[in-house]
Amino acid sequence: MTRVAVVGIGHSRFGRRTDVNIGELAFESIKQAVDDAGVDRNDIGNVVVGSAGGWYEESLPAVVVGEYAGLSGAGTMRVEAACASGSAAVKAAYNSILSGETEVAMAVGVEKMTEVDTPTSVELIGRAGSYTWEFENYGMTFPAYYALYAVAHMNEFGTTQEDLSRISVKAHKYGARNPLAQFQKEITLEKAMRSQMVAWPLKLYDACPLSDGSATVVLASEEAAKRLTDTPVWIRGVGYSSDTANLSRRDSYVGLRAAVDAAARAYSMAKVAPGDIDIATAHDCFTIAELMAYEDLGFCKKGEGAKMVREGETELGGRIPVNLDGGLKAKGHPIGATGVSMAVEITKQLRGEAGNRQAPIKRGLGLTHNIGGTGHYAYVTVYSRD
Amino acid sequence: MTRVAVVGIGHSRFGRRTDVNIGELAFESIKQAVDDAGVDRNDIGNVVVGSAGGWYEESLPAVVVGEYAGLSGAGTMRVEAACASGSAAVKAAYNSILSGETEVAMAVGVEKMTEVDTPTSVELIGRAGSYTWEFENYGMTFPAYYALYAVAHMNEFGTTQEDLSRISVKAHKYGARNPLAQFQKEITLEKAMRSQMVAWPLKLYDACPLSDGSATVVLASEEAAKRLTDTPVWIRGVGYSSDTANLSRRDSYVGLRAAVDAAARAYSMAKVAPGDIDIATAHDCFTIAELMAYEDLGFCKKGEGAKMVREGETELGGRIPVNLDGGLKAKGHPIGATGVSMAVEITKQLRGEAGNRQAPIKRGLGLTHNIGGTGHYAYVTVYSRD
Amino acid sequence: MSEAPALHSRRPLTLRFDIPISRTHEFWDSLRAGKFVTTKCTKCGNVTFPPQSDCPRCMGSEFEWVDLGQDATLVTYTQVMTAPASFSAEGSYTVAIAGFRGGVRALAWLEGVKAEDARSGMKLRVEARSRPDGSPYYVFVRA
Amino acid sequence: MSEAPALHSRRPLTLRFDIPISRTHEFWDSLRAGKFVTTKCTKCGNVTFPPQSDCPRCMGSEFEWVDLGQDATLVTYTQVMTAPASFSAEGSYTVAIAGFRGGVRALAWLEGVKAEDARSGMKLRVEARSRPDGSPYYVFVRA
Ligand SMILES: [Zn+2]
Ligand SMILES: [Zn+2]
Repeated sequence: MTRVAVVGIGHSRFGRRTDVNIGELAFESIKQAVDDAGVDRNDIGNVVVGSAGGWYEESLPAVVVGEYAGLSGAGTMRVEAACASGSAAVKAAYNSILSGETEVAMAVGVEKMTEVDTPTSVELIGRAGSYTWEFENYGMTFPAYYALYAVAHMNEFGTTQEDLSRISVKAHKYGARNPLAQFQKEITLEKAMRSQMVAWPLKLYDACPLSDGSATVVLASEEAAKRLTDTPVWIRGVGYSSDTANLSRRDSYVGLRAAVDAAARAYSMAKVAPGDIDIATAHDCFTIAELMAYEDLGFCKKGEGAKMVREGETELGGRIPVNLDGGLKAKGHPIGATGVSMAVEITKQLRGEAGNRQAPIKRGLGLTHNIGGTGHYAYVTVYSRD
Repeated sequence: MTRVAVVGIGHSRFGRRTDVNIGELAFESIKQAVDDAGVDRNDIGNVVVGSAGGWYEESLPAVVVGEYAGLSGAGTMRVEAACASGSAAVKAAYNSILSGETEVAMAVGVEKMTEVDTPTSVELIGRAGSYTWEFENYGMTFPAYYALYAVAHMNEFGTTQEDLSRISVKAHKYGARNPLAQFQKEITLEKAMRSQMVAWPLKLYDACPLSDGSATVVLASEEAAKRLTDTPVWIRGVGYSSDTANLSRRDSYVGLRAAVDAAARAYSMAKVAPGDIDIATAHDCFTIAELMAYEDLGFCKKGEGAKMVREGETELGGRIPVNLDGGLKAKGHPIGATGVSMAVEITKQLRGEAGNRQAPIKRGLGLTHNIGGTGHYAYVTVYSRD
Repeated sequence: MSEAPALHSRRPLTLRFDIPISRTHEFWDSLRAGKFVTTKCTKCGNVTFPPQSDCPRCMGSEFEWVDLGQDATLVTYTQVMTAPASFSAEGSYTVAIAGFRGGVRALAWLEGVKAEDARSGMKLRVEARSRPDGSPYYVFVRA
Repeated sequence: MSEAPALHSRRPLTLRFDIPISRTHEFWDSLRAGKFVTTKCTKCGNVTFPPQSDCPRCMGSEFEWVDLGQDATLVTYTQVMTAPASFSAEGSYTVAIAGFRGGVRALAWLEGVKAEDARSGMKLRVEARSRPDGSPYYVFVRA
């Protein structure tokens, strides 16, 4: 069976993009990815679009984006795995190559979250759980769901609000080095700690913003990749899992079972261990999510995430740098685009093209950790230079 | 590379299902399909859910359905290809087996369209085109989009309103033989012709209803299929294509280019010709859609669809029987379920389990033709007994 | 940043769902009578909350209603300060996940306790409430 | 059939979108001035309708505005009798796709012509209209 490589990447500026509609926004990253891959659009047999939708006007985004970018006629579909929709798109495109359907496929992640007002966005995200049992009567929000995990983690392991704020400070530190990030300014620990409470004990600076953005990868079979590029980045392990919609049914509130499962599958398929990873992106929709990711990915033991933060182990220069693109917190989190954006960042890092946020690449291995909902979906992917 | 077979099928009753929520509705077909396949749910590595959504309360249906049916922990995602979401789900599940990801995968199609009132459903469907250019100012509806095709076909080929009504009569004739159909009563040509105009020249009886329903298939690799069943039905050809969101940009209005492309790809992959097909389902969201499907699939020449109808060539006993399950018109069209429902019907037919609507199976070949939107998406799949 | 040119849609879309509860309306009926019940699979004995008319463990579809009692133990909690649009009139509210005997858990508002004053392991009681329109819901209160 | 028990949601969701038009607002500005224009790619000459600031043919992002004139020819048409919720006040309306010189087509209401009286090939003219709130749109009328 062939291997599959990332051969082209594209990434729009993330942020409040009131200057573009959904087609224009997707085009920005599609154009870059097509140019980067040096591929003829006619050779792209499958275009998978990751988008959660609801907050913008078009209900068939795959078709709208395809028309705008001159891709009508390709096989296409939209995939949704909540905030992991982008990784689901990458996986579907990857599967279409492995299955022999096409030599070259594209995954586009795109979201426009600012065409409705903020309370409506909060509402749409809050509804994405168990509507009947956790929203209709109780008005859950996304910060509130993650706050349930944060409180449990604090109670069980002594994790503090300051530990969480440090993750926010780290995100902004590297966001300042990413010209495509929504926030490109460093912040102080004090500023994070003093920000407004949104769902106790999580504050505004524990939370990623509402964002617009797009990201695209072009994937190719081994044969096509060798023809198209000298710097392929191979997809070596794909792990994914799911958990219940009702938070009340989860096994525990100190980690995400789906993430642990997905990581185990990805490591096993790639035949690597957590310690082999040179660079990772973790799904930090909230600071607590990044902290739990360290543990769920096996970067440290359960309960020791805060220690990793305090000791700077996930900073540039640390044992396993995480989210050197600013993460969802500073880079922004356009729901459907995030998973593809992670694939773009890891590809840049493994190619050595990450500029002043470049991690040292020793074993040539990168990892993306992309969570949908509050662990409703988990996608973990291992990338490799070789 | 392995082959992939349908090894289990399930199908809920279609109709106005105010007795069940989305999880309960999906469970009906999942349970049947699991039993029919005789598979352990733990062996199902991937569960793909096809659903367009918007008209029911849950925004992460794949997760909600997975929790309800005890499938949490499997890989999962939702796919959307408008009214072809079910076929996109089948294709994604099929790809996940071909790519070696899992031996057994499941595609669930499910939709609940009656939790909002009818004008709101009409609105949601009408918005699924080019929102900005064709809905916001002009209030297009789905019947209206297809009426644009009907008028062009009538003007160019002399197709009549009576020809279209005959297709409706045929749908109801076979719907009466399908205990799971929304409408199980035969109708007269006069009744169809006299029904209320919804988008001139299309009438109520040219249009499929709003429906709730679910359908499920379990797919397996060749090795697993041989272990699980004595009556595998093989997926032999998968073709898919797409077209523009703006109807104003289509090449012509007498056929769907995406359907022609998808059919060509499916036939070529399966190495069969249109005349080899024993039994087909065609996407008759409107009667004109079924008529154009005859032509787009190569069952007759372009412009001769009406002749096929008049001569009964797509009836039971005709040259190529089409929609012996009642089609979308009589069986119902729960958007995301339809493509999977078609796979279920063709499997039943090829197994010889279709009872009083059983088509004679000579070459052992069946075909599904599933359109998303007004030709925005097209999926054509060829199934085979051998 | 000044607002960029936009087409302000004149076609608002309003969605309000009628969610079928035929299979499990006994839960809401019992709640009105002050009882907190859920489903137990008659085939395998699996008790689930929320109630399900089909068993996620054995796929059986026969079940009976069991009373979960009023007593629950606080597992985790938060306080929503920024509410969604449709809860804008509710102010700030504390939300808890609490466990019942037998192990099932539920999520509901925790009335009368600020999140800062809550403690995991705290003894709670589940109580029925109704909205001004008469629709029932349930909350936790300190035992 | 009597209505089955349902949970009637008390949380309506209302969506109204602000759709960015920064890149192509000249279309709407020109329409207000009575002109029907669209984009032409300066690299490959591709003319598209609807207007696009990026070329779907060559992917170039430089374009100029070209006037499509007023004359159009009817291609196909229908009349909406059952309208969506947000058009319930509009009654019945005829919709047409018509082609301009150069080949691009547009979809719009065909004013003053019932679908039964329309004929493909009929000569039309595109005209600007505005809603009571001042927002512009365009219609076809018989030439
Ligand atoms: Zn059971
Ligand atoms: Zn061009």
